[in-house]
Amino acid sequence: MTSILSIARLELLIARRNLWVATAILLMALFNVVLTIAGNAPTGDLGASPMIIAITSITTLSVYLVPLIGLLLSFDAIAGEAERGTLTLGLSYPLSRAEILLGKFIAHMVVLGAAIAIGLGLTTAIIASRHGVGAIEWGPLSALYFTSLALGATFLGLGYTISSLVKQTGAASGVAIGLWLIAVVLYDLGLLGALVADAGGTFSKTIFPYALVANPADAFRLLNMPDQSVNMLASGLGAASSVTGFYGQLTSLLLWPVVALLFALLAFRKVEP
Amino acid sequence: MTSILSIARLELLIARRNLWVATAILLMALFNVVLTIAGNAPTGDLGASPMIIAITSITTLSVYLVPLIGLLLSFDAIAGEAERGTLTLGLSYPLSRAEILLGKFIAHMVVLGAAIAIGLGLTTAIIASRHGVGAIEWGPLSALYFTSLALGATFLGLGYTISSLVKQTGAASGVAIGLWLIAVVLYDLGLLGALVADAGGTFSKTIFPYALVANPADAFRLLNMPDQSVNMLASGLGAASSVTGFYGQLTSLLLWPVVALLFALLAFRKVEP
Amino acid sequence: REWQIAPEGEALAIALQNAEAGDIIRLAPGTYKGPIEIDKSIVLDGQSHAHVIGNEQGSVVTILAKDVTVRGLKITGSGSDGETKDAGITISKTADRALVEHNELIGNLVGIDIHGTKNALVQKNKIEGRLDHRMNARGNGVYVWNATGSKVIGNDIRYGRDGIFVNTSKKNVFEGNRMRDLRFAIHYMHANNSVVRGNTSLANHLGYAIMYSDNVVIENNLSRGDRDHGIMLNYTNKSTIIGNRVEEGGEKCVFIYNAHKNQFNQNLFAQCQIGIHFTAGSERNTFAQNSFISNRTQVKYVGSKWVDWSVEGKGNFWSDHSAFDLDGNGIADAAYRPNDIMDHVLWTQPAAKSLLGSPAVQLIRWSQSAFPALLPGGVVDKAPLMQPVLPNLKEWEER
Amino acid sequence: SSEAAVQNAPDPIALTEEAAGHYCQMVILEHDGPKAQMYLAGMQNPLWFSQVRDGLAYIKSPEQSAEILVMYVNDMGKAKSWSEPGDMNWIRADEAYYVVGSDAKGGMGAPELAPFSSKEKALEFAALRGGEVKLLDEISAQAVLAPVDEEGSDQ
Amino acid sequence: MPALKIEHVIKRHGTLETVSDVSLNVEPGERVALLGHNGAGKTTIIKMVLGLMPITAGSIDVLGHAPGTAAARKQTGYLPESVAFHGALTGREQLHHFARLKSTSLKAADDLLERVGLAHAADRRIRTYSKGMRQRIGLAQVVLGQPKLAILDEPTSGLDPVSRHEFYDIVEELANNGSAVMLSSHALTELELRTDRIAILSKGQLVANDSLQKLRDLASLPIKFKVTASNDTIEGVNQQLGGKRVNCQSLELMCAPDQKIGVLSAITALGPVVKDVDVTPASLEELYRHFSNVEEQTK
Amino acid sequence: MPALKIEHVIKRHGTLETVSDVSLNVEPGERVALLGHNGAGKTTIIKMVLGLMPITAGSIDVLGHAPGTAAARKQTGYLPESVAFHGALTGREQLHHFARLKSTSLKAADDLLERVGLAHAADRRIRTYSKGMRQRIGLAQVVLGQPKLAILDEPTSGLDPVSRHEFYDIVEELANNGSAVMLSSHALTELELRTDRIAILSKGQLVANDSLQKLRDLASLPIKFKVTASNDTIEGVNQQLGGKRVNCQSLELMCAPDQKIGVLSAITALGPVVKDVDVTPASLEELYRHFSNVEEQTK
Ligand SMILES: Nc1ncnc2c1ncn2[C@@H]1O[C@H](COP(=O)(O)OP(=O)(O)OP(=O)(O)O)[C@@H](O)[C@H]1O
Ligand SMILES: Nc1ncnc2c1ncn2[C@@H]1O[C@H](COP(=O)(O)OP(=O)(O)OP(=O)(O)O)[C@@H](O)[C@H]1O
Ligand SMILES: [Cu+2]
Ligand SMILES: [Mg+2]
Ligand SMILES: [Mg+2]
Repeated sequence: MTSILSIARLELLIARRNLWVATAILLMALFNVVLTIAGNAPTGDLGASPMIIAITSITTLSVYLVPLIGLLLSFDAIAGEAERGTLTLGLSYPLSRAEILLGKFIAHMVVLGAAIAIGLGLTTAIIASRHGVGAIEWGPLSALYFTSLALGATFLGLGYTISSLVKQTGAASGVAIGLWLIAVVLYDLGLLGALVADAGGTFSKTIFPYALVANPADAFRLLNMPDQSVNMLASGLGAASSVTGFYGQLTSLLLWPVVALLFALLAFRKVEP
Repeated sequence: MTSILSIARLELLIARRNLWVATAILLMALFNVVLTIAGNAPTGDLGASPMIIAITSITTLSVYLVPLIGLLLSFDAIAGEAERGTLTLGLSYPLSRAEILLGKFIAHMVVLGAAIAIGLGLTTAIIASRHGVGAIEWGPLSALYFTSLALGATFLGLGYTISSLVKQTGAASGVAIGLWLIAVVLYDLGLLGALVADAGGTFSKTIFPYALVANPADAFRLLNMPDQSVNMLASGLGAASSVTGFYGQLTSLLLWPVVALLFALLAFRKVEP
Repeated sequence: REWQIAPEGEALAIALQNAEAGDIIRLAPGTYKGPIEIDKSIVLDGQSHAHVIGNEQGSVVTILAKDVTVRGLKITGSGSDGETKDAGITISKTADRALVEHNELIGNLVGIDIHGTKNALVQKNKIEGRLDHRMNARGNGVYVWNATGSKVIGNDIRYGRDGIFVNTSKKNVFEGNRMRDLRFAIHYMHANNSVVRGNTSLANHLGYAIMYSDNVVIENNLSRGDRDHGIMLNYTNKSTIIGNRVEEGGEKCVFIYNAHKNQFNQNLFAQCQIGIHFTAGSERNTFAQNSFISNRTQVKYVGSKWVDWSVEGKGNFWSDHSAFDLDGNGIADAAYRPNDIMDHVLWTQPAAKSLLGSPAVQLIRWSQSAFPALLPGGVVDKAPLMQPVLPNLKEWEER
Repeated sequence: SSEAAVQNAPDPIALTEEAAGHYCQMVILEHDGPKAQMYLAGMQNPLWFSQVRDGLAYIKSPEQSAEILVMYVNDMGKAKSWSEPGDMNWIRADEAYYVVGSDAKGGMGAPELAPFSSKEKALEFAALRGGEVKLLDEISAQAVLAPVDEEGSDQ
Repeated sequence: MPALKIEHVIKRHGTLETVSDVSLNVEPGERVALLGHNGAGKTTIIKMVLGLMPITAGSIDVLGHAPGTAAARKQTGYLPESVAFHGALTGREQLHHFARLKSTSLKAADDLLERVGLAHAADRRIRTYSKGMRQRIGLAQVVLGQPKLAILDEPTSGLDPVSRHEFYDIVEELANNGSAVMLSSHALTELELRTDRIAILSKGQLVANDSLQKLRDLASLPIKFKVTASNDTIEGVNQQLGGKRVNCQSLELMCAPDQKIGVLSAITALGPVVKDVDVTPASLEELYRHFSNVEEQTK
Repeated sequence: MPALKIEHVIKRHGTLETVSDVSLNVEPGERVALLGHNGAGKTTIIKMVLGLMPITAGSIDVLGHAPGTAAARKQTGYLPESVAFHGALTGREQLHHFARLKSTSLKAADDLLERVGLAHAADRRIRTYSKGMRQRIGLAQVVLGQPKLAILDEPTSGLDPVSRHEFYDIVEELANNGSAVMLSSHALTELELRTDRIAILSKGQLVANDSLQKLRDLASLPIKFKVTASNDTIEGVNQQLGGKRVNCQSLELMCAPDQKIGVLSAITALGPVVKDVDVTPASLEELYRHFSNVEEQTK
């Protein structure tokens, strides 16, 4: 345990010196503040509380940003050490590869957690200052926080997997961006295409809801936009959520980090320094 | 000259073995084909030729993709060598740093050029097979090709600059993504915000046209978009329009690669291995 | 009594003078000198081959008596004074229940002037206005002024200024006319409680211009290729626009300025630059089951209020709405918002047009679909239809 | 608008037979009441408005198709009569005094705002026909954009 | 029971066999040096011992455990041939980290920093260290926690002569405390007094494996004498002693190890004519060459 | 005119002075070894000579040019202390590239590959090379194009003993062809015969700079004798010769260099009682320590 924490400590130190921490926090804070302020402008009969509006926007944003930050934090984790030559020694130490991964994972989760927390904290502060403390809804807020962490964890795991498989930083960064594109953009696009082609056939009813929830980014989105009225305004794929339901989404989102880290471990086990 | 070419050769070899070439070509080809086919669906209203429709969508895509590929090819160029430790030796060789940069630049331009050419080639082939060879419009096609190269060259230069300034691959990749975000998205977003805030004041009339064309991504887009509404705008801008019209755009797009490479050279000159 | 008149000398004038109410005057083929006035309730029947030529002064045929029928004449040679509304046929204030049908009115300043008449019926005439003069100096095909209960049916109107210009009239019916190459096909000013039904407007500047009028029913009309707007509502309230078909228009299929409490149902608005342009002071209009197909901008509406364009769970069909209907109830699963924040920026900051197509604009466009918080007010269709409800129109039949 | 705009503002022109109202597309020469003309950046000819109300509605509406250089309105203080608003008695819209809320109707029949160059004449008009005198900036958007629905106006 | 037991180990990369049937033991308290030409397979063997590389055939036993298992690594210290650290960390941070991983006190790490002469630079980023300074961090981390088996791949490369001695002092201390030490090296001279046994690899095969003395005896390489006389007497000296004239003042003699004293007496018997004598036993290098070549010839 | 002229060079990193007023020349055809403890400043000097690092004060002249200029680099060969290559390239590709950069024939590169013993592995990716094999690529590239000045930072680190000799042969060839060679090293023994001059750095200062012989004379360090007798005779031998008993069979004697022969005769005069004698002149290491310490003491 001390070993894992020591690794985490060291990685945090490095992340701080490499300005990763600052970058991640800045990115999240910036976008969250912009969305919160912008989201508080419109008038009319949207019928949702300012908190829910902000959370809905931030959810959509997080679908893009959290995986990106996760991948940026992780793509270098193994490949970088392999290229720098520090991996050989590291692997001879009395820690299992799982422990090494876990150590890095903890450090990166701390960075991610801090960035998300600061972002959401700013959002909460803005809403509280505009609409009073009563307007804060802790339930959806903490749900968003923890699901963001789960989403981030998933992509950290996938990033380690890439880093282990590719073993060259340059190539790893490319693959990571590709994965991001696929998971965040192309996957949904593909589903949409299939829906159109299928035109209400069996795919739409049986496979599609599961395929949708199988993507952690979609599961995350569905989980955090439960409000039907807002959902109607936000996304065309909302209706599918009823099929797999809350537990399906939650299962996907909780299973993914585990699966991703397992992938990472398997890939990392194959790495010869 | 042989030296520069030898560097270019070696970089090409490495790019090929690192799968950068394949990735870049695949990305461009995939997106171009999808856009060309999608854009050829018979909507049939606007009266634009299939080629122009394809070029418009590919331009929009290229604004994202070409800078991204440029940065991905280049962010590792100096930082990677510094980390790997190959830079020390490389810099002791009888080549100026300008020559080293140029060698890498040529290699990366070849990769980029090939990727863009293959992408556009596929587009042309699809259009020719669907609408006959007569439907091909070589003018806009070659304009798109060469301006894409200029855009790519700009971001290669900026990538080298980052790589030289940051000297660590991990950090460089982060900064590169940040730059991409800024140049491709945030800059225009800022302009838009300023326009709205200014509400037709002096900014809109005097600064905005220059600020717009000063961004190579915007200059590229304006140059390749046949959309009349864009050109019509010039009339509303008064004196600034002549500066920001076709020649202004072209100047910006041709000047940027030079400036970016100069930046890169200045930054690279400061690197101590 | 029936009069058979040949085109000789003053025979027509004499007949008109001597006829009594209820007589029928039939004209043999040939040309007759105008202008003529009908001050008895008779039938004047040109049998399709009689040509009355005016002296380029005033109207050619003026109906002064009640219950007159003018049929089958070719009428040319009216005066050109816009002030006095020189017309092919003038149906004057005193000529209630006039029937004007199957005439051919060519090159008159105004074709038929229904001037303060009650219950006139003008049908199946062919009216060709002038091509000389500037558009605004030309006369209208049918001019309806201060008339009540007129019916203008099945006329074929071409050239001139407006096809049918209705001014300060009420309870009229305009049905099944064809209007081509005009400024406005039908122009309504201060005309309440009327019906405009089944007309065809082709290649005019503007199809159906309804201004300063209430309770107009605009039904099953066609506007094809009208240059500016297909239908325009200008200070027009409480009207029903139903089952019309506006297509291949130029600028706007529909332009609404300061008009409210109107109902738009089951219309088709297709292939215009703007489907509906919705401007100042236009409130409480309802839109349901219309089809917006392939307009470059489906709706242009600048406002900070949310306006729901669905009625009792039925909205409109939008050709660019890529939504799904997973529960199969015919209503899309996602709301449709024709305009986004970017449209608003473009409409308020024209310089922003130069950023069209840039990633920033795409980001904003995408954000509006993704972040409800970023939405400005505007039109929302909460129950978009998956299938269009297309109006079924009879095509114009050539006589 | 800025100094530059003031200097560049084109001069007003006389109403012509072709002048068609921007919103209604009708010939406006034929109609009663004060008119408005407006120059937009990058356009040779002015936009015409059949009523001052419509011109102000254009200014106050959030839509803009181009930058507004200047708008002129008839000085009703120099008009022969309400039905003959005059040819060349144009004044800058931002320098006029408007009588808002009088019983005056514009050329097309909607409630009209009567513009004057002299405040006295405006007050005089207001005393006669009702309403109050306002400057351009004081006129609320609602006053020109709100729906006109005169229930009893039709016979 | 040996601390390290390598039995019939073979390593192949594709068709390329880089380690061929090598068997080697290291007992607790023993220091074994692994010699061999570049590419002989030293590093490959070491990586297999550490479990960093799979073994193609044969078996390795590390302190009773399979290589690479947690139990094996827990008691093993390792210095890679090209040791590297994250440049953004300071030496102290890096070593403290290692100490934590090895469950040793941070005090021990600080003491080691002192011992390898890095106390003054401990709080500078490793990025600014000289090559030797980095190597010292590497050395320090091996010793942390008193491993039962220390594997050192070219530990003295980059070290200055003084540090080398200090390094071997540390190794000796380790061995005296019962650790088994296996180190690879190309610096033959320093191994002479500082190791207990020498194993020589050639092209993946083990060609020698014994104590230095035994190897010497086995090879029985000649001893070299260099005799210097004055210009005019060298002729006579040459006639009396035989050997090869090097220049006008000196000549070289060779003899078997057991004739050394006899030859020496003969030289000194010549009296003041002899100005200088250098006696050089077969160097370790000659021994190394001998064994490497034996292998060459048998091939 | 010297090929390399270093005059009063100072290097500071912030407040840290790592090279203090060093002056050093290398003539064409001369081989100068740069010695010094870890962190003494050898690499720093070398990097300044190559223009890879700015000079804080003083001046350096490389073949008549400023360091780092194209003209200077054109005639300079350099081997970094931790040489590295892109792992995705083969040895041949990498060396061909260097040959092109130096405008030398590819044939020369192929010949060099042969000469450094990499012909068999030339078409394998450098990723798979052993440490020594990489070092050999590094050596080969220095020699390419016969540079007028060769700067070698720890060239023999990682090289096996045989390659080391071959390396010094190459250096000798270079020098014979008129190149100036400056190399840094910690392997003192090999410098003995293979360099013309030795410069010793300590804490950034030059504390010695002369030929080995001159340095020896300057330091006049004692010579060591190790005399072995049988168990029972050692007591007597000790009484006759003096010196220090090491164990029950041998004792150690020291004497100044000029008394060497005298002491030797005294030993052999004892006859067959003496079983063995080892004569060790002050090693280069002792010399190195001497000069390094001289510096220490004066500080
Ligand atoms: N960028 C830097 N900032 C601060 N100190 C530095 C920097 N670079 C080198 N040094 C210090 O300068 C001193 C000399 O380093 P140099 O690399 O020249 O030593 P060296 O003689 O080559 O040692 P070695 O034998 O270990 O290679 C060292 O103390 C080192 O830590
Ligand atoms: N992944 C690999 N694929 C193919 N050959 C390899 C691979 N790794 C090592 N080799 C080869 O195995 C042989 C032994 O390498 P090794 O690193 O064990 O040598 P070494 O004895 O440590 O040499 P050095 O003294 O240079 O460090 C070399 O010929 C090397 O090229
Ligand atoms: Cu009108
Ligand atoms: Mg090795
Ligand atoms: Mg060094």
